[in-house]
Amino acid sequence: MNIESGQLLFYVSGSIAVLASLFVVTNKNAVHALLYLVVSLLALAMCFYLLGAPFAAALQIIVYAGAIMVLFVFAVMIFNINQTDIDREQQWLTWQSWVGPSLLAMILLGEIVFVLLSQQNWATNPSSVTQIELVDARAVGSLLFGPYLLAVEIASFLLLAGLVGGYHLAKELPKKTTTQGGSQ
Amino acid sequence: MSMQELWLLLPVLIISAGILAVMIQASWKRSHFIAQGICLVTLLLALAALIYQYPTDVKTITILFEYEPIGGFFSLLLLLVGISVALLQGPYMGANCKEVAEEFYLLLLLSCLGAMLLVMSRHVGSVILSIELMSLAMLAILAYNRERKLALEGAMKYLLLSGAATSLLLIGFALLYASSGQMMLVDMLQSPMGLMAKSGFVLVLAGLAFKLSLVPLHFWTPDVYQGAPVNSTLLLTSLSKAAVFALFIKLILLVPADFEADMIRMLSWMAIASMLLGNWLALQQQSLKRLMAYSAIAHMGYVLVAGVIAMGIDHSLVLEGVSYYLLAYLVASILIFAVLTLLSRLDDQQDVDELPQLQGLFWQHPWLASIMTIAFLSLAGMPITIGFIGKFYLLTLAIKLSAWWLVTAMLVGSAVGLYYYLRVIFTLFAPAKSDIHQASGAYVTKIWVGLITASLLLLGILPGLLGDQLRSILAIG
Amino acid sequence: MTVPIEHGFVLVALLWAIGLVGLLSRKNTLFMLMSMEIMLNAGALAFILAGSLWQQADGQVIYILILSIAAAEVGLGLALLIRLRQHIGDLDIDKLDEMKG
Amino acid sequence: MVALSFLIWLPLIFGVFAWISENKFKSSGNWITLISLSGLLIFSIYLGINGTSSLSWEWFARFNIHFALLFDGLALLLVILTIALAMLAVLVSWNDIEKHRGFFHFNLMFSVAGIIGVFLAADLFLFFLFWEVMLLPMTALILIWGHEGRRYAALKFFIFTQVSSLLMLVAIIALALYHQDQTGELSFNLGQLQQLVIPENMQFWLMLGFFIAFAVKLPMVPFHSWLPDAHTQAPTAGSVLLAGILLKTGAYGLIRIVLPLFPSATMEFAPVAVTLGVISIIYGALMAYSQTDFKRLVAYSSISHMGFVLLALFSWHEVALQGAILTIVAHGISSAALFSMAGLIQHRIHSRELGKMGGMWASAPKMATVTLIFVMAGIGMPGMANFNGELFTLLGSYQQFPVQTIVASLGIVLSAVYGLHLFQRAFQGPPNVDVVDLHMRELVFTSLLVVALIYFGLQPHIVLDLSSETISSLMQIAGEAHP
Repeated sequence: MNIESGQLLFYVSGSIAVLASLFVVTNKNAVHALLYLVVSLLALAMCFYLLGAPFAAALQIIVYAGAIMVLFVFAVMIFNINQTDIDREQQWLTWQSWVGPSLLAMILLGEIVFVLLSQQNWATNPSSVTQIELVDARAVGSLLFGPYLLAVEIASFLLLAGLVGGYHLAKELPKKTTTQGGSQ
Repeated sequence: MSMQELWLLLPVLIISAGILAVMIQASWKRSHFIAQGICLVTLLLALAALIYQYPTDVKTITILFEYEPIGGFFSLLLLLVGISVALLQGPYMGANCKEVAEEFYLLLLLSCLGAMLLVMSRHVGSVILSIELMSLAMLAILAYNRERKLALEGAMKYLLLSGAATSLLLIGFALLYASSGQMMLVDMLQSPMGLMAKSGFVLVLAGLAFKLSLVPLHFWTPDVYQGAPVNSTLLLTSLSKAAVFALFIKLILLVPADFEADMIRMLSWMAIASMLLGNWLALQQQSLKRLMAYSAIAHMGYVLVAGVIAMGIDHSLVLEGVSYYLLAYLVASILIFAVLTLLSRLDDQQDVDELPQLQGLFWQHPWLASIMTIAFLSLAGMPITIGFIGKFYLLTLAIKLSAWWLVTAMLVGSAVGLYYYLRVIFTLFAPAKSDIHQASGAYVTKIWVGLITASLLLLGILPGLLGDQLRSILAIG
Repeated sequence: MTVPIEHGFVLVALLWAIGLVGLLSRKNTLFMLMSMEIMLNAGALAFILAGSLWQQADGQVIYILILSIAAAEVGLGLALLIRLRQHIGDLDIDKLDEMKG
Repeated sequence: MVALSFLIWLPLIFGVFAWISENKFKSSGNWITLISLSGLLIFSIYLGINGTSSLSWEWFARFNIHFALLFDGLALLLVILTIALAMLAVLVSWNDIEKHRGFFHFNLMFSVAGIIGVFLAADLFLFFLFWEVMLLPMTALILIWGHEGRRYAALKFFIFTQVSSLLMLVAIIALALYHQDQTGELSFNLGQLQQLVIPENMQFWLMLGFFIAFAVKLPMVPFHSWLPDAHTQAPTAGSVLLAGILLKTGAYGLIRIVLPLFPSATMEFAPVAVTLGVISIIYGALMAYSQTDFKRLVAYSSISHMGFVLLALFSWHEVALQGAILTIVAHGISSAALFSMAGLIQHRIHSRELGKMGGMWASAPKMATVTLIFVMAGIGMPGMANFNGELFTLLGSYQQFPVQTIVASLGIVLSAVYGLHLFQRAFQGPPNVDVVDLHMRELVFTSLLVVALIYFGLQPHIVLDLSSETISSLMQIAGEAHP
């Protein structure tokens, strides 16, 4: 692979990720925003691949851009967001509501970029340029089910917590309710 | 992973088995009583296992966990909280509650599991997993009553903001990893730190400070506390705070020498701001949950004082002080929320929470009101309660280090705190209003609450019982 | 291929900041949830970057763990959303906000 | 000596007993408290006869804190005063308390236990513990059984004393840590701490921490504002305990801790403290004169009288110190007596306003006579206990601070003015109200008080004998500080 083109590809897909994320945040329509989010995730998957993590890239596409986004899509379908929602959101999206958070984020961003680009960043690894080499699925797998075995178990408990919690919250309320909660 | 390592994980394994047992039970026959029983037996067995194999030195379990005396002590506290919440949930749900019960115990066990694992963590992977396991399970508990809008809302806020905090934690750890090439906390922080690693460390602390609701990352606390069902608030204010603080102090103690001065400055300001702001904002609250939220902010500020001092001097007294203070804080919180829980019902739209609802409680339920009074006095740091001994430890530490700014902030905070704690106590003793508070509770729950109250007083009157042993329990030099 | 690690972290920072802006400025809870996803993703990218810097698989392992965290959070978040939607009728966080700050 | 600790446990146990019993049998609490208090009185005198006794148990080894008690002459004197006034408090509120009587007795006994603890403690940690603990039941007494403004008064009382005592806690810890610096061992023991040589600058700050806590309790003028509220709003029994004993814990703290531990700092600080004392005397007297509320008037007079104690203590003169202790005892009795008269009157006419009294001599001559005697004692008539105290104080402090002492003696003149003013408004003039005169129970305890006031007035040497040891050791310390 040509070194120059690889680097170029990274910047391009990185920019796509940033742009798509910007669209997610500024979009009025939930479905459109979701699509942009998928694009952003895919662009990041590309970055992962270029950084020598093909396994993570694949997972990003399958699990993140695939499974998790499908969840979102289902949710949007359930909510059935209509035109009034979009109109109202439009009202909110005036420039005033953006100034504060954007300014805040800009300051943070400025600080981080300053830190990143200033000198003496890396104490142990002075060469701040990385020579990308492939870390393949086999390496990840043997690590995951070697020293990280317990972490996998905990992750399963974590998903169990998500499952039980999600199930409990989302399932129908018991029928015999006499006073309707929320009252609006 | 050897058998030896598995054996050390026994308490955690017991809880995992308990989780499976509750799941199987719920799929076989739904019963509140059985689920609660399994949950309690699990926690008690875990407690017994922990005490039985209480660690006397540091033992590692794969690269992810370690088993050490201080962590053991914190685990004891966490189990104590878990047992209290499990016991209180029975009366809180009452006999014919619309809400199903089993999931609560499942989630409770899951979040206890997360908390205990967090205390044992020594690796980035285990830290982020267990902290999320604890928070997410707790999140579902916070919104457990799906009919309460405020609860759902508070949980949503917590989810979004704690997601943001988690991302901070992740980026911080990634920066540390990028600069050191190490994932183990000790190696990570003890390799030389560049600017990048330092900012990473600050991000990590910020992520944790959010969970501890330290100023300026405290803003979510009152809403989430107020919205959640009162028994869940108890879990949030005790379990997550204690477990996260265990990690926090572990990280603080690993700060390299050249970074110490900056960290001390930063954390001192956080501590001072938390103590003053927390106490100040608590002044005008009518809702006890909000009051406890602000008071939690303030108390985390007090504990942070010990953390700051821990960096200043390498002294065993610090760890003893932190442990004693946290114990005191947990015990008092458990009792206050226990009383509120016993007066409230999960089925209702709202808990008994506002001050006027508690007016004259002493004349109707002298025991409950006395327990609450004692607990508030302990939070205020009055002698003959455990809270005073905790405060005594911290003051001794701060004076020893001549940290007069911290001492002043502690004094001012305590003075302000005194006012609003006293306001609550006075309300309890005011002439009773006509409406009778319902109170209930199985004998087991009552006995447990009584035991905790007794230990609060006992450890306050005879502080030596624990204080003299703490050094050897924590196995410090 | 060589990518200066700083540039990678600039990307992380950009994504994180965008997510934060979205989280703070949007009123619709669904969008806030998406913003949170972007922030978590930035965290995941950071670990991949660091992993590739050291040529270790650990970064990717952590990535997988983060993936499970994100999945669980989304699951819970959407469940909460469904419940809130039933209570309020729409997802405007301002209508939720009856508690005083 | 184990028996010593009984002085603290027994009131607590009997308090609980009275609480339970009152709930079963109405008004049995009165008898139980009264009898157990008289038992305690005899017990403490019995302990006291055998001379100084002490006790020290290991308590909190990590910080080298001991449960250490010391029972010397001064402590005996104050313990007897405490128990006697607690009995007065029970007698005066025999029928007064309508609700929650059992709990009332429990609180009363609880505060007695706390106060006795303060007088006996020989370990600063223990001292602080009792210092705080005695607040709780006293606050409860004000809060639950007090008059119309009780909530505010209780809050103010609690917060003033608590906040000031936080400073004392800091000073205590700093002192113990300094002991560790010097000797390698933490110590909270008063005796051991007295051996320390503390540098001037540090002595000053530590002294200030203690001084503020005690000055608030005393109370000294800038810190006095809790007192009129608390005394006025408290139930009669509470006022008796507050004025009679609680104020004295501040003076006791100065004698036991501040003076012996920080001799040179107190000597340097003395002009300020003495001036503040004189200001308290004059201010208290003037304020007392302008009051229309019986209890409030007596409350302000307490500020004035405790100013004498402050003046005397910081004069570092043997005679003045004797005067301070005499004043402590005398004022304890006379102010408690006046407050109980206020309570008796309020019980009858349901008001404390002087405007609503007047001419009560006609309907209640016995009450009037007794009150006149108490007022006379309060204004320092020769032959009564207060006279000795004030005389000794003025004589002693004149040697050290002549100007301040001359101003302070104005306070005596003023006290005569407000005292007679009080008596005149309440008992003379055209009859305003008809009141029932003192009946048997009231007559018994008021005449006992009269006897006590006259007895101590004629026989001050009993008090002086008991406190001589303390005073001579203080004078010895003073001599060493300024050889």
